Amino acid sequence: MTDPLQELITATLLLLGGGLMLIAAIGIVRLPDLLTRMHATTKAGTLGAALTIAAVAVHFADAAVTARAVAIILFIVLTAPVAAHVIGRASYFACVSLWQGTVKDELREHYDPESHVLYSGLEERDEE
Amino acid sequence: MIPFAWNIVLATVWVVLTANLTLLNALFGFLLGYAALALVQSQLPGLHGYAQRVPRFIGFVLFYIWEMAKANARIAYDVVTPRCDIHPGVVGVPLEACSDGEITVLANLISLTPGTLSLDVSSDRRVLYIHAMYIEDEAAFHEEIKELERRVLKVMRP
Amino acid sequence: MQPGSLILSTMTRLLLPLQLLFSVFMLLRGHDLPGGGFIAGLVASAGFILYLFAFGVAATQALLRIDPREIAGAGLTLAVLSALPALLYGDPVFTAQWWHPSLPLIGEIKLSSPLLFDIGVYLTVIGSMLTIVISLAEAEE
Amino acid sequence: MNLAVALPILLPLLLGALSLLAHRRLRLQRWLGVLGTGALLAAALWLLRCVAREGVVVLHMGDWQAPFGITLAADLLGASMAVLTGLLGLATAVYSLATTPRGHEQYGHWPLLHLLLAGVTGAFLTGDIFNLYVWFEVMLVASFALLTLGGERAQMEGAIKYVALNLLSSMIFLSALGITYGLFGTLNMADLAAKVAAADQPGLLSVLAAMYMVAFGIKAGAFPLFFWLPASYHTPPVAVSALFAGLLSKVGVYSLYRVFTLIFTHDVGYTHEILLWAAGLTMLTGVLGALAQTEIRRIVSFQIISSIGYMLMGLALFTPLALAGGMLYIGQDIVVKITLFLVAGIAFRLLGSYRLEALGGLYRYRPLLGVLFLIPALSLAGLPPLSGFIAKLAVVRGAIEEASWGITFVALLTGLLTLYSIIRIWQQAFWRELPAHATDTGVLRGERRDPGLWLMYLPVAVLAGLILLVGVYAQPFFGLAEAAAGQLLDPQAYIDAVLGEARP
Amino acid sequence: MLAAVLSGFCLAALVPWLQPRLGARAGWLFALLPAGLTAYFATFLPAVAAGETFRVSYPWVPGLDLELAFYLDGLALLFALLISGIGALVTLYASDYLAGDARQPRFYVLILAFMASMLGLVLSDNLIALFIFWELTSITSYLLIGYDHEAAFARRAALQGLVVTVGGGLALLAGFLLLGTVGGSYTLTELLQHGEAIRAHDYYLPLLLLVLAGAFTKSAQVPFHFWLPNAMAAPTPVSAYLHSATMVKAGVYLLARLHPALGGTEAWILLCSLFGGVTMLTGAYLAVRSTGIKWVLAYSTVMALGTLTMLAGIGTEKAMIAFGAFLLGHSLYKGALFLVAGALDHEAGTKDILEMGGLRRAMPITAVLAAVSALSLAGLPPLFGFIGKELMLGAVLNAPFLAPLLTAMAVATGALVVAAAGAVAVRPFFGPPARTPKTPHEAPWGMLAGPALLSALSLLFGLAPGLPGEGLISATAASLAGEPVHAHLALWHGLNLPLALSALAVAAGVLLYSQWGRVRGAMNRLEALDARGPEAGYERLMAATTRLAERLTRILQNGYLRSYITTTVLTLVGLVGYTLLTRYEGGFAGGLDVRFYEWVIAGLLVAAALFACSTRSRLGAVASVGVVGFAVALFFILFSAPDLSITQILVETLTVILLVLVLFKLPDFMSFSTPRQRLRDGAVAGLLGVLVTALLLIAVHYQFAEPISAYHLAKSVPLAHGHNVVNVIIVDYRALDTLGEIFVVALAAIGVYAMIKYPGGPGHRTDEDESAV
Amino acid sequence: MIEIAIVLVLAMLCIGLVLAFFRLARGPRLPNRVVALELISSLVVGFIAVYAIHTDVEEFLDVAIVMALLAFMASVGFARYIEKGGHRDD
Amino acid sequence: MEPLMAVLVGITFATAVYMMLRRSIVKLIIGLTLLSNAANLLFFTASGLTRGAPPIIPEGAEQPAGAVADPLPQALILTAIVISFGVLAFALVLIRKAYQVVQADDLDQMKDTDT
Ligand code: NA
Ligand code: NA
Repeated sequence: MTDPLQELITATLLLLGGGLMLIAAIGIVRLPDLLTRMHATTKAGTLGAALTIAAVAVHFADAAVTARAVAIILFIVLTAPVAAHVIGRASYFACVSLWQGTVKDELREHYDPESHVLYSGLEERDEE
Repeated sequence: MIPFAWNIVLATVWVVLTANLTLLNALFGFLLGYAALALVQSQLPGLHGYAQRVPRFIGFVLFYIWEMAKANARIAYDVVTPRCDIHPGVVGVPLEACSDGEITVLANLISLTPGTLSLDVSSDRRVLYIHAMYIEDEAAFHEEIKELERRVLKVMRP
Repeated sequence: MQPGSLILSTMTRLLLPLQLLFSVFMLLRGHDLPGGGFIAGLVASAGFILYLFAFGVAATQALLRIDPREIAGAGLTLAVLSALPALLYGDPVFTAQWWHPSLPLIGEIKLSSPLLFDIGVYLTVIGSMLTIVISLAEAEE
Repeated sequence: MNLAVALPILLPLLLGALSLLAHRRLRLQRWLGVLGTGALLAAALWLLRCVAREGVVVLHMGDWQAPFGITLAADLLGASMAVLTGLLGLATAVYSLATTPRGHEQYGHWPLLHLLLAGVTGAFLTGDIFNLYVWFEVMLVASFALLTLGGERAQMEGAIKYVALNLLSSMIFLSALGITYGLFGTLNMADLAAKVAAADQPGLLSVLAAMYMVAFGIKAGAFPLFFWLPASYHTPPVAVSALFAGLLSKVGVYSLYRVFTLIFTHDVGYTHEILLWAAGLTMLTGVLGALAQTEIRRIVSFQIISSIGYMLMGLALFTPLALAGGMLYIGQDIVVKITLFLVAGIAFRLLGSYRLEALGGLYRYRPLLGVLFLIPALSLAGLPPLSGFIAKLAVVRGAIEEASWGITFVALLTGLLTLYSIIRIWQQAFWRELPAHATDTGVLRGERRDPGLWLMYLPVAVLAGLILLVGVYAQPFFGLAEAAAGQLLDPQAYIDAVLGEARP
Repeated sequence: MLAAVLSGFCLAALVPWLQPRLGARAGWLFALLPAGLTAYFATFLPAVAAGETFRVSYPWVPGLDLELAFYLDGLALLFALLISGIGALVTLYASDYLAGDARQPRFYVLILAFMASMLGLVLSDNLIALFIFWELTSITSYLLIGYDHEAAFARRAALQGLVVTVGGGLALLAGFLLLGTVGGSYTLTELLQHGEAIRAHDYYLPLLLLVLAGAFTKSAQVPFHFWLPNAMAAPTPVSAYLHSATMVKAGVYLLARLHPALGGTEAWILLCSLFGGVTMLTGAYLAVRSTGIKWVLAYSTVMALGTLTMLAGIGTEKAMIAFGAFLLGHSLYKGALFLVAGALDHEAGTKDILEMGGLRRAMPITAVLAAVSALSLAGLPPLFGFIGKELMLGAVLNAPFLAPLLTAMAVATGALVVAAAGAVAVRPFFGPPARTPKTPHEAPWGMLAGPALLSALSLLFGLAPGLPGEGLISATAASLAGEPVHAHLALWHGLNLPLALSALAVAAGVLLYSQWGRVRGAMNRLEALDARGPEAGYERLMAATTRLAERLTRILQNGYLRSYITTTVLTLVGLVGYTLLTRYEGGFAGGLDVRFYEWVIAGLLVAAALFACSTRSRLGAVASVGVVGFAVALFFILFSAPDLSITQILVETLTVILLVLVLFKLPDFMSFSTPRQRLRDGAVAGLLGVLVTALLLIAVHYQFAEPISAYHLAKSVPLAHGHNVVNVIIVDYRALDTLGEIFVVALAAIGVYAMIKYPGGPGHRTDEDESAV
Repeated sequence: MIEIAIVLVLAMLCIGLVLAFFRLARGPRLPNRVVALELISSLVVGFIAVYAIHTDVEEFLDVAIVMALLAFMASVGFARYIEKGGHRDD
Repeated sequence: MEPLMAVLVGITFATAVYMMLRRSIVKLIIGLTLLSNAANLLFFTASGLTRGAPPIIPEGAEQPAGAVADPLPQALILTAIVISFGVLAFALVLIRKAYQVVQADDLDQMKDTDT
C-alpha cells in the first residue's frame, strides 16, 4: 500500500463512486416523479457502488479480493436493471402519476388493464 | 450449446470466487454448475454459436462505457445544478431482437444507462417501452436506441 | 407477478443457477471465511423465491420436485446424525470428525462432520424458508 | 463418556426430524410417537439412575471442555424433570392416538410433539445458559405451532397473546444473557456461578438477577406476568393443553430454581424475598382466577398459575426442606395437571363440552372416571394421602420453620380456595344429574361403544395411580427431592463436576 | 395394629370387586371386619384399664417426620371401640337400609374407608399421620354427605361440610407444624411429655388458636356448628356413624389428646369452656326449635360436642371423668336414636316429627328402643346418660373459671334437652296416629339389632356403671390428665347439688315439652336472626369470594394484549429499576469515542425506528424497518462482525419479503388510540428505554472476568481446522445451539404451513366445542 | 491522500443515506420508498467498500457480495405486491 | 461508542414496545421486528465493541494477527437472529391468519379467550 499510483487510482475511484452515489441521493430528493428519480438511483447508485468496489480491488491488489470485486460488480450489473425494471413497471401499471412535465406517454394507450395485455401497436399492420 | 456455455461460465465464476485454480476445483465448479443448470434446464431454450464474438464484445463494452459516462454526466449535471432541464416521457421502440435473451440483454443495458429505463416489452415482443429523461428529439432518441440494439445483436448473433 | 414480464423471467433463469452456485460457495467456505450453512441456505432460498415470483407456485414446485418439508426433514436428520459419528470413535457426541478420503482422479478431499452438520443446516433453512414462502404465495393465489 | 445426558435430547430431535420426513405416513408417525416417547422415558430413567448412582452426570459436547463448549449436566433435579417429560410425552402420545384429529396429524402434530419434548429436556439438561435460551425457543416455537394447529378463532386469539408475551420474555432473557456475557465473559452456568461468586458487586448482581427473574417469571406464569397462560392454554385440543399444562410453565420454574440456587445466591434476603412475594401473589391471583371460571380447562389453567406460587415459595424460602418440597411440588403438579386435563378430555368426549353448565351425570355413569378425577383434584388441593399433600406439607413446614407467617397463611388459604374451585367441577360435572339439554349421551350411558376410549383412560389411570403412589409411598420420592435439594444448596459439587480439571 | 387400621382401606378397595359376587347380603360380611376389630380392641381392655399403653411404629417419610406410629391408651381405646363397634352395627344396618340401591358398593367403600381413617386418627401417635387421617375423614364424610348427589341440597351440604372442615383442617395443619417445631418432635407421646415447655413458648397462643380452630370446626362448635345439621343430607346410617358417634368427635378427641400438652392454661380453659358452653346451649336450643327428627338429633349432637369441649376445657379431674362418661353415653344413645330415626324414615317415609304420631302400635320395638335411648339423652336414671350428665354438672360446678355461668348454661341445656328428647321419643310414638307417607311397619331386624344393642348398653352401663367406669373411663381420664386417674362411677351420688340441678332441669324440660308447640312458635320468631347467623355468614363469605375473584380476574385477565404488555414492561422496569436505584452502587460507562459516520448511522437507525412508529403507511413502516435492519447490519460491519452483517442483511431482506407477502392480506394501519393513550404508552416505552440504556451503560462499565473466547480464538485453527472462528463456534464449539436453532426454523415452517394450509370450515375439528367463543 | 478521500467519501455516503431516508419517509406512496430503499442498499455496498479499505479488512467485502446479489429481492417483492394490487395508500 | 449504542438500544426498545402497545395487529408485528433487532444490538454492545478486526484468522496463521473482536457473542447473536427470524416468520403468518379468522385488526377485539 505504498504505491502512489495505486493510491491515486483508489482515491479517484472512491471519489467518483461516492460522488455518483451522492448525486443519486440528491436526485432522488430533487427529481420530480418516481420514474425520473429511478434514473438517478438505479444507475448512478449502482455505478457508484461498482466504482467503490473497483477501488477496493485496486487497493488490495490481491487476486482473491479482485475476484470478489468482479463478482460484486457482476452481481450488481445483473440485478440492478431487474430491480429497476420490476419497480418501474409495477408502479407505472399501478397508476403512479407521471410528472406533469412529461412530454409523451406511448404506453398507457397500449395497455389493457383487464387482460393485462400490452399491445405493440403493430398488430393491425400484420392483419393487412 | 447455451447450457454448456453458461455451464462454463458458472464453473469459471466458481473458480474465480474460490480464487483457487486447480483441476479439482474447476471440475467441482463445473459439476455444481451442471447440477444447478440441470435443475432449470427444462426452462431454457437453445441458443447458437458464440465463438467469434469476443472482439466485438470488447468493442461493445468500450462503446457502452462511453455512453454510460456521457449519460451519467448529464444526469449529474441536471441534479446538482439548480435548474432541472428534463423532458421525460415514455416511448415505444420497435425491436429487431427476437429471442428472450436478446430482448433481455438489450432492455437491461438500456436500464443500466442513466436517462433510459425499460418499462416493459409488449406482449407480442415487438416493441420495447422505455421511459427516458430527455426526449427533446424523438427521432434522435429512437436512433440512439437502435444503434445500441445493432451493436448488441452484433455481439450476440453469430 | 402478472404474465409476461419477459425481462424478469429471463433474468431469473440466469440468476437462479448463479444464486444456487453462490450459496454452495458460501456453504463450503464458511468454515474459513464469512458464510456457513445458514447464510448459504438463505441465499439459495432467495434464489428459489425469485423463481417463485417470476414463474409462480406451480412452476417452482415442479422445479423442486420434492416437498420442501422433506428437504427440511432431511436437513434436520442429517444435522442430528452428524453428531453421531463421534460415537464410533469413542468421542462424546458432536465431536468433530475429519476424514480425508482419496478419490480416483481428484485426489484427497477434506470431509468432516461439521461440514455434514452445516449441510444439514443448509438444507433445513432451504426447506423451511420454501415451506413458508410457497405456502404463503399459494394462499395468495 | 456419558451418552445418557445427550440421549433424552437427541432422541426426540431425531424422532421429530424423522416424523417430519414421514409427513405423509401417519401410521408410521403414530408408531414413532408412542415408541419414541416410550424410548425417551426409558432414556430419562437411565439417566436418573446414573445420576442417582454417580452424582452429577456431565457431558462435554464435541469434547470441548467446560466452559468452552456446551456442557450438558444432569443433577437429580434435571434428570427427574427429564423423566417426567418422558412420562408425560408417553401419556400424551397414547392419548393422542385416540383424540388427535386426523387433520392435526397430517399437519404436524407428531413432529411438533417430539420437538416440544426435545426443547423441554434440552432446557432441563443443559449446563449452558445460552443453550438454555435456545431450548426455550425450541420449546416455545413448537408450542406456538401446536397451539395454532387447527386454526380456530380462539386459538388464534390466544396465540397472539401467547406469542407476543413469550417473545417479550425471550427478548428480556436474551438481553440478560448479553449483559451477563459482557460482565463475566462466560455462559457455562457452573463457570458463571464461580465467577459471580468472585465478583464483588452485590447490587449489580441483584439487578441482573431481577432481569432473569422477570424473564423466567413470564415463562413460569408468575404474578403479574402470567396473562399469556390463561389466554391460550384452553384453546388447543386437550392432549396438547395437557402437555402445555404439565410442562411449559415448569420449564420457567425450573430455570428459576437453577439460576437462583446456582448463580444468584449473593443476596438471598433481597432476591428470594421478592420471589416470596411473587409466590404469594401468584398463588392467590391464580386461585381467584380459577374461582371466576366456569369451564374446566380454564379453571385448571388458572390453577396452573396458583400452583406455580407453591413452587416459587419453595425456592424463595431457600431451606433444604422448602426446596425439596418445592421440587416435589413441581414433579407432582406436572402429573396432576396433565391428568386433570386428560380427564376433562374424556368428559368432553362423553358429553361434548368443557363448560360446567353443560356437564353432569358423570359419577352416575362413569364412577371410575370419578375416581380418576378425584385423585388429581384432591391432590391439587393438597389433601392427603396424595402427592400434593406431601409436597405442600414440606413447603408449608419450611415456611413455618422459617417463621414466614404471611406466606404460610396465603399458602393455606390458597389450599382451601383451590379445593373450593376444583371441587365445583366435581359437584357440577360428576355429581349433578345429567342435564336435560345434553345430547348424544349414548357413549356416556354405555349404549354405544367408543373404541378409542380405553386409550384415553389408560394414561389417566396410570398417572392417577402415580399420584396415589407418590402420596402413599412417599419416601422414595421425597427422598429424591431431598437429595436434589441437597445438590441445589451445595452447588460446589455441580460446579466441580462440570468444570472438572479445567478449573483455574 | 397397623393391620387393624389398614384392613379397612383394603376391604374398601376390594368392595367394588366383592359386592357383585356377594350379592344382597354383602353388608353382613363387610360388617364382620369392624366386628372383628371391636373384638380385637376389646382384648386390650384389661391391660389398658390397668394403665398399660401400647405403641408400634413404622417409618413412612422420615424426612418429613412422618411416621406410621400407633399408640393405644385409654382415650384411644375408648374411641377405637366406639368406632369399630358402631361401625359394625352401621354396616349391618345399611345392608337393609340401602337394600336395592345400586350405589350400595360406593357406600360400603366409603364407610369402610371412613372407619379405617377414623381408627387411624385416634390411634396415630404422629401428628402428621393424625392429620392425614383427619383429612381422610373429611373427604370420606364429604362423599358420604353427598351420597344422594343428584339432590342439590345434598351437594350443597356436602360442600359446606367439606369447606368448613378442610378449612379448619388447614389451620390445624399449621398448628401441628408449629407444635412440631415448638415441641421439637412430631410424636404425640413425646410432645405430651413436654407440655411445660410448649405452654411456655412464645408460639403457644397462636398454635393453640390454630389447633382449636381445627378442632372446633370438625366438632361443630359455635360459630361453625351450622354444617353439621346440613350434613344430615347423608343416609341415616352415615349420620348415625359419622355425625354423631365418630367423626364429629374427632375434634373433641383432639382436645382431649392434646390436653396434657396444651391444656390447663388460662387461654385453654377460657376458650374451650366458653366455646363449649355456648355451643352446648345453642345446640340444645336449636334442637328444641327443630321438627325434623334428624335435625333435632343433629343439634343435640352439637350440644353434646359443646359439652365435651367444655369439659375438656375445664380440665379438672372431675371434668375428665365426666368427659369419658359423657362421651361414651352420648355415642350409645345418639347412635341408637339415629338408627331409630332411620327406621322411622325407612318405614314411615318421613323425617318430620310433626307428621308422625302413634307409631308405637305399628313399630313397638322401635318405640321401646327410642324411649330407652331418649331417656338416656334426657339424662334420666337409670340410664348411662344420667351418670354422664351428673358428672358433667359436678365438673361444671367446680370449674376453675366462670363456674356460675357454665352451671347456668348447663342447667338450661339440661332442660332443653329433656324437651328435645321428648320430641324425638314421645311425639312420634304416642298420641293420635298420624297419616304418614308410607304405611308404617316394624323395621327388619338388621335395622333393629344396632339400636337394640346400643340401647341395651345404655341401660346396662347405667345400671352397672363400674363396668366401663372402673377401667375404660379411668384410663380415658388418665389420658387427658397425663397421669393416672381413678374414676368412681355410680348412679347414686347422694343428694347433692348436681342432683338438685338435674331435677330442676328435668322439671323445666318436661314443662317445655308440654308447651313444645308454643315454645317453637316463640323460637321461630327469632329465626330472623339466622339471616345474620354464621351459616348466612358462610354463604355470604363464599359469594363475596367468588365475586371478588370474578372482579379481580376481569381486571387482571382483561383480554387486552396492550394491558398485558404494559403490566409486563412495568414489572420489568419496576423490579429491575428499583433494584438498580436502591441496590446498585457502581458507576456507568462514559466517554464518547464516536466517528462522524457512526453518528449518522445511529441517527439513521433512530430516525427509521421513530418513523416506523409514527407513519400511517404500513409499507412505509416495513421499508423503515428494513432501514433499521440495514443500520444494524452496518453496525455489525463497523464493529467487526461480517458474518452477523451478512445474516442480518439476508434476514432483513427475507423479512421484508415475508412482510410484503403477508401484508397483502392485511388491512391498513389503523390508529385506535387516543392521544392520551399514546402519551401513556409512550411513557411506558420511554421508561423501558431509559432502563435498558442504564443497564447497558453498566454492562459495558464492568468486566469481571476475561471472556472465555480467548480459548476459541487460540484453538480454532489447530484443533477445529477453521479460520472463521464465528463459524467454528457455530458448527463445532457450540453446535448444539445451532442444532436447536435450525429446529426452531423448521418448527416455524411447520407451524406456518399448518396455519395456512389447514383446511378451514366446520367439521374439520372433532375435538373442539362451542366454548371457544 | 487516501485517508482524505475515505473521509470525503464517507461523508458523501452519509449525506446520501440521510437524503435517501428522507425520500423513504416522505414517499409519496410505496414505489418511491422502494426506490429509496434500493438506493440505501447501494449506499451500504459503497459504505462497506470504503470501510474495507479504511480498515484493511477484505472479509467485509463478503457482506457486499451478498448485498449485491440479494438486496434487489426486496424490490422484487415490493413490485410484486404493487402489481398484485396491494393497498394503494402504502 | 458504547454509551451512544446504549442510548440507541434504549430508543429501539422503546419504539418496539410502543408499537406493540398499539392496538393494530400490523403494528404489533412491526414492534416485534424492532424488538428483536433491539435485543440483538444490546447483546452486541454489552459484550464490547471492537472496530475493524473481525475474528478471522488469516490464511496460514494459527492465531489471530492482533486483537480481534470477540467471536463468541457474534456466534450467539447469529443464533439469536436466526431464532428471532423463525419466530417472527411464524408470528407474521399468525397475525395474517388471526385477521382472516377474526376479521378485525383491532387487538382489543381479540379478548374472547380471556373473559
Ligand atoms: Na462489560
Ligand atoms: Na465488555
